[in-house]
Amino acid sequence: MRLPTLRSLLLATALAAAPSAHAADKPASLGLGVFTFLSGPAAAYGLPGKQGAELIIEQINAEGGIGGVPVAATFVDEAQGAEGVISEYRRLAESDSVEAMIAALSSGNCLALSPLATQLQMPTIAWNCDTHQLFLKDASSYYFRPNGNTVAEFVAYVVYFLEQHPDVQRVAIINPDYAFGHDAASIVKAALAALKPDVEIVAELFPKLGAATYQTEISRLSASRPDVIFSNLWGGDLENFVRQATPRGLFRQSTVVLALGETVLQSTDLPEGTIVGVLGDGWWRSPDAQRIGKAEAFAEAYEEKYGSYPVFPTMKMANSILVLKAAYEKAIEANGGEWPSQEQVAEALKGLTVETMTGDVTLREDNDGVVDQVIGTVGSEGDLPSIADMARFDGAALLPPAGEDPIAWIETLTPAFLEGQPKPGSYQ
Amino acid sequence: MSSQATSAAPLLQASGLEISFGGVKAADGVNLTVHEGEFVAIIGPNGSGKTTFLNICTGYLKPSRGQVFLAGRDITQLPPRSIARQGIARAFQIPQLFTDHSLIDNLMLSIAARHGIWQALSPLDRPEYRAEAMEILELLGLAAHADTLTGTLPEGLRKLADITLAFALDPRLLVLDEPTSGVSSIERFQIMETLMKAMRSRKLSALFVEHDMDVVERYADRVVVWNAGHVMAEGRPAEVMQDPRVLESVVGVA
Amino acid sequence: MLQTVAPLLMDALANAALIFFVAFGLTLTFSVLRILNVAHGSFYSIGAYVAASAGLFIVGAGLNPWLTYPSLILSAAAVAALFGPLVEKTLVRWTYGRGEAVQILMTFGLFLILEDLQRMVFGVNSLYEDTPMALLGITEIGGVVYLNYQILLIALAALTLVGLRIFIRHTRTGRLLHVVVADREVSEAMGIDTGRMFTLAFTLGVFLAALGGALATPTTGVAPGLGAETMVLAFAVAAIGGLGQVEGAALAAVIVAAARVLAIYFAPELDAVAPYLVMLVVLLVRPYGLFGKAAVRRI
Amino acid sequence: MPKPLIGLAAGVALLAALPLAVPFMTFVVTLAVAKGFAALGVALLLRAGLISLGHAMYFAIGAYTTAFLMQKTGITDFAILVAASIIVATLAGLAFGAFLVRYRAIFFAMLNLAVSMVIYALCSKLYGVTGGTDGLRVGVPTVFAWVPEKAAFDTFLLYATLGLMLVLGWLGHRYLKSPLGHALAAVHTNEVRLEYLGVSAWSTLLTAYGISAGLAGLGGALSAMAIGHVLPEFAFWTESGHLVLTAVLGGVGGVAGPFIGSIFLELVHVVAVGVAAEAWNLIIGVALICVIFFLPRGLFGLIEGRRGKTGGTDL
Amino acid sequence: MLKVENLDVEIAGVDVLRRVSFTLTAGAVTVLVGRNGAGKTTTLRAIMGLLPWKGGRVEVDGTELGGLPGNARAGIGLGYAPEDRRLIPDLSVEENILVPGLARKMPAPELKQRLDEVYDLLPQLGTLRARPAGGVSGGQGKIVALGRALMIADKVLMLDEPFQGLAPALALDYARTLQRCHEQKRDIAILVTESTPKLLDAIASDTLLLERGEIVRAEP
Repeated sequence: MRLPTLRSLLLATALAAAPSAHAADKPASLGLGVFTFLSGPAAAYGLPGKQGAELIIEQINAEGGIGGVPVAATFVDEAQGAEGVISEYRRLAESDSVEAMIAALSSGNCLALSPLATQLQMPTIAWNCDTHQLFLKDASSYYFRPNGNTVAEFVAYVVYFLEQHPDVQRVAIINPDYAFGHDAASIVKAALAALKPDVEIVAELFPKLGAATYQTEISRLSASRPDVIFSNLWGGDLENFVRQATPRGLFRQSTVVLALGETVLQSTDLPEGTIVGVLGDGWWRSPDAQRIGKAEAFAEAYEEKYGSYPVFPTMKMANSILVLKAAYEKAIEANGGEWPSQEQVAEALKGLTVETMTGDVTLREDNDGVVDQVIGTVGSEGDLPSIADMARFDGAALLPPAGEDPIAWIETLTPAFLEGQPKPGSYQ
Repeated sequence: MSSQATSAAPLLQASGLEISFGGVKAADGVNLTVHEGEFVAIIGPNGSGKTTFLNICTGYLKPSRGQVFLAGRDITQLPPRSIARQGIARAFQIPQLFTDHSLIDNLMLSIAARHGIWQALSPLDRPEYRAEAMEILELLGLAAHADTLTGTLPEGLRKLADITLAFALDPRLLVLDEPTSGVSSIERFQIMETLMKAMRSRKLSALFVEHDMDVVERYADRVVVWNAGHVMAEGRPAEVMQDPRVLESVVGVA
Repeated sequence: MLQTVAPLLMDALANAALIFFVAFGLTLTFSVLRILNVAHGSFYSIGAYVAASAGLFIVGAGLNPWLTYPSLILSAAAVAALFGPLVEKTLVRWTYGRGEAVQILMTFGLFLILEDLQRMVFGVNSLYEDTPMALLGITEIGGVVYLNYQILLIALAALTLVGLRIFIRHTRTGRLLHVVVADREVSEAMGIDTGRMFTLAFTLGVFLAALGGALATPTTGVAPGLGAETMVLAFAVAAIGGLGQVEGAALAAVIVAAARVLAIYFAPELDAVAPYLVMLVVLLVRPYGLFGKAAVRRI
Repeated sequence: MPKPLIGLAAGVALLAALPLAVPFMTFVVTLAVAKGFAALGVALLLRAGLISLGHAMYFAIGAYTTAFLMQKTGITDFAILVAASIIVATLAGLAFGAFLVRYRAIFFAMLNLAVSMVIYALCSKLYGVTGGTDGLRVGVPTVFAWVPEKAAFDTFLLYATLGLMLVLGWLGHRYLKSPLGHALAAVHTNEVRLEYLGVSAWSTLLTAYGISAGLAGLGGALSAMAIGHVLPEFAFWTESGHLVLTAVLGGVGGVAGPFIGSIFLELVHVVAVGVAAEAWNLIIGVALICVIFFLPRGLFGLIEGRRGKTGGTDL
Repeated sequence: MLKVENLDVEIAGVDVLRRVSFTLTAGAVTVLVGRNGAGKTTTLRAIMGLLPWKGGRVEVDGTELGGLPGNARAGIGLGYAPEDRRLIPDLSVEENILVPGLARKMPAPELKQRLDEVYDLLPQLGTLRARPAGGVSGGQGKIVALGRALMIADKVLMLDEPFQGLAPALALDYARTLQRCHEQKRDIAILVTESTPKLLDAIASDTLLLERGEIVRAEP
């Protein structure tokens, strides 16, 4: 049982956290509020994130912390709903026990927190929410997303499977019934319409988020005989779907694209040929990760500590904290070695480019991160989770310019767009 | 028209009422009239449809055929609340009280209902309601129990309390369903005596179902004998009680 | 024709079988105890957790995989034996004869407690154990592959319905239960140990919920939050059938399942709302459910 | 000054002063009182013996009305937003109530649940209107000609909420003591007699239902402004369960009960999050069962003592 | 046969019975009279264990009832017909009568024999046996309730207000039936609460007058 750890952490944080009223004073520790799903079906995705935060903070502290200050995290469960998340955010911010936040996992919570970050002048890093709505509505000077955006992510998937299966005619979509699922479906449909107009969408299903059984959906998908099934199901839902669909032959019948498939590589037997990938570049075994040379050690330490290898939410979380670390270091330097104020940290985050464990990330002018997309197919390689036939898509090429309507931007693409894109297997 | 022709106008008039439950006719062409100021008793064997008749007159049931008039106005299809507002108040075989309220609150609610319930911001407990309620309680000898929760009153008193609620509506016709059943023989006449006095003082008409022949003989102006969903005999108590059919089916031969 | 209808029918029945047990338990508890047990869904998820854990143990210990079958039933029985009498005697018994508000709140409190207890005991990660499903293989119907386990579930649900009907109508205990349902006090005066009957009925309800959960594990994962989801679905099914109506629950399970299947096939947007829309429509037309009767008040 | 009034004054003064000492309590207290309005609505119906397992829908309707008006019509005035939310929620309450209040007991509870689940589904489906599962953002309202900063508005919102609590609490108190309020309790104990007194149980209940929906809508509007975001979860059935729980915990015997319950719960929450975040539901569940066992009149009953026997609804 | 000693019962904090004592003997009919609210029904319900006692003891043939659960009364031979009949409406008349036998787990032959005995005593039931109990009239229902009580009344038969709500003719009929029971079952004690004692004059052996929860007069 992991819960006592959480409790002791909370207590430790409460005791250790010192007020940072005078930004110039170096605090005893750098308090960090970390928001993720710790319970409910979404915890299957949120918990690896939390563990990633624990491990990377442990490693940062072992190397002397950030600017000589150890980091102490307070974890908040997003499963309590927006209202609870917001009151926790405010409580942490206004109680002066934290200086920065890593929040949040769910898009709804990110949308709710971003104006709050500005209001409370709290540098906040969205570690996972990918919704393209986030920075469309209003700009926030304290809210940053150094990772994926749904547009880049799902356009990349469409490009990948079109290149791998050029004669695709029938496509089915099964996504969770909430904004993330619907957004992804509209992006996929728009991209298909632009890149391969003769493709027919034969089924479009949106099972309830957290649904336990997908049997009817599987029958329906099976009956509509699609060439490709696209899905951005995730967490417990994805695991459920894979385990129910595999014995019923769905993976033999069609090519299945699981946008968040990397997270279940270790827990389920995904049939070979299934297209999987990570949202962003957070694949710890990618060539770039190996080139940078930190991810593998991190993964081994992670396996040692938690009994399984990291999944991409783990890497996203760790990378987010590394981005924050870089921002603090930049701000300290800019501040002449003095501990920075929260305003200075936010300033440092603007336009920052950081080399994370898996690649480069650049925060562009609207605070959205430009990140490459790594996609491949399920491979077989010993005991380690593996992805073959990889392609790495340039994040900047797949992202609509800041402030532009993403769907309208996708509609401007043409089949010729495919030619300039990396091919499956090109990333080695 | 009954043998006892009265000069008073008919207050309640039921004509040709029919209703059946699962094939059994509980009312089969019933005609019955109550005149202004009259006390009419209904007697009859169990299950002959007496309570059903009261239920039709007060709107709880709708007859499949026939009509009920109150002072010439057709009330057949009206719900109980409209009929109550037209001037028929009812007391029940099983007392129907607001058991979580004190007796006086019960009565004040009844009085408030008469004045119009749509008062959301002025209190129920106001002097004029309280005075009127106490007056009724004193009339029926319940003043000592004014502050008792009606749920905790003993059965006999609850019966009486139920009647006071009907009283407080200041009706033209009071309908009573077995006012003395469940009341011990020791108290029966006492209660009826109080009741009759109160009714006379308010010039009420009454229609009541009763099993106790002594009570009927003493207090009813007219008796209607019920049998298997129709009126078998009707008239002055002393006459009706001599009818051999009535003797056999209702009163019983010792 | 058959090609297209067969999968629809098969999906509807398989779906119905999954919700049948838990809805049936809810309605049974209500019919005897007159209590709407809000914690009923928790017993479903606890049954699922215990069954999945037991299955994982059997597989992990290298025992005969067919042992997972009896373990499904035994898990449900164990949950019922532990929680049924305990909860009935300590909490539920206290609410008899009090208002619905107390009953609903008491069981809502229990629901909150059980949700956290499950999280503490079983953790927050999903549990999967699909050995029983894997043992049975697959069948193709109308061009769609189905699991034989799904077909087994349909048969089990039908068998349970018939079995419980016989129990209620034709056994001594069943008849006495009927009397207890109609009039508690008279039952007591006639010599029926009503306390025992209540415990029995409640435990049977818990068993059915836990069994529903246990039988679902071979095809679905168990994760926190399952109880709350199942609860509303069971509510809807029980209400559509008429609270306390055993056959009603069975028919309602099929109707709700069919509505969801039709939604998924023809109007996916309506999938999540389907059970509630059916419930609203049914209750508007028949306020007390398909098989329910209004209580007529004698005055 | 009678004793209960002194207690009331002390309680409100404490609530007003608390945020001065602990700044983040501004939000906690505002939210607690806002939810108290919704719980009061639920408590009104509980007096009539009706338990609504769907009242969170009116809370959500109020919240969405505020969010929608701000985002789609540009209306930002606090008073207009609050009034509009109350009106929309009340109208919705009257529309659904017209058929819901025909039912009693479990059936009432379940039908409310069903309607609220449909509303919940609509909130997450109607992207154009509700923003889907991402919900809608609520900006900082204006107050007449004043365009406040968020922090200043939060302070204003707290005192406005407390003021509304006093005004509506007083009106609610008058309502419960009035003939119409007593008729509500009378529906619970004897509907047949009420009808035979010439009072329509349906209209009595519908009035109460409309009021309770309006109160929930007000709570939703205030919460939306405090939180700054509205989500479909506001309408989920467990939220409705929590509203009932809040009402019962506080006590439905008087107007103060639901507010006491709500403030108590929020405070326990603040403490529990630091000490035993993972056992939050468990703590509330145990507290609820203890209240049912030992304090049938709720926390309010504890304060109230044994005063006022009649008309008080024990659960 | 049945001995009540100093029975005290309290309902919602109010003393309803105060030191009630009396004895029932086999073959005798005891009538308990009194005003409403005097405690007649309460006495029967307390003996049947449907209400808790505050003090006192009740013995049946030397068996103390105090420690036994309510449902054990029927098992030791107390038959009880409540005032409002309380039949199970959707069971047939015969099924209703059989209920106490089933509860006592009587073997089939004994059930049959006792049922025949009840039909002998109450021939009115013969024609009703297959009718649903919900469909019989009030007067008939009283007879069914009597039959149901007789099914297990090996020692004591207790009838609460049997004439209540019966039209006079039916009441007379019921009184005659009761007399027949009394004559044929001399080995059981009968206790009747009644507000119209004249109907029972013919068979009453003892009359107890209950006032405000106390027995104020007992006359043989």
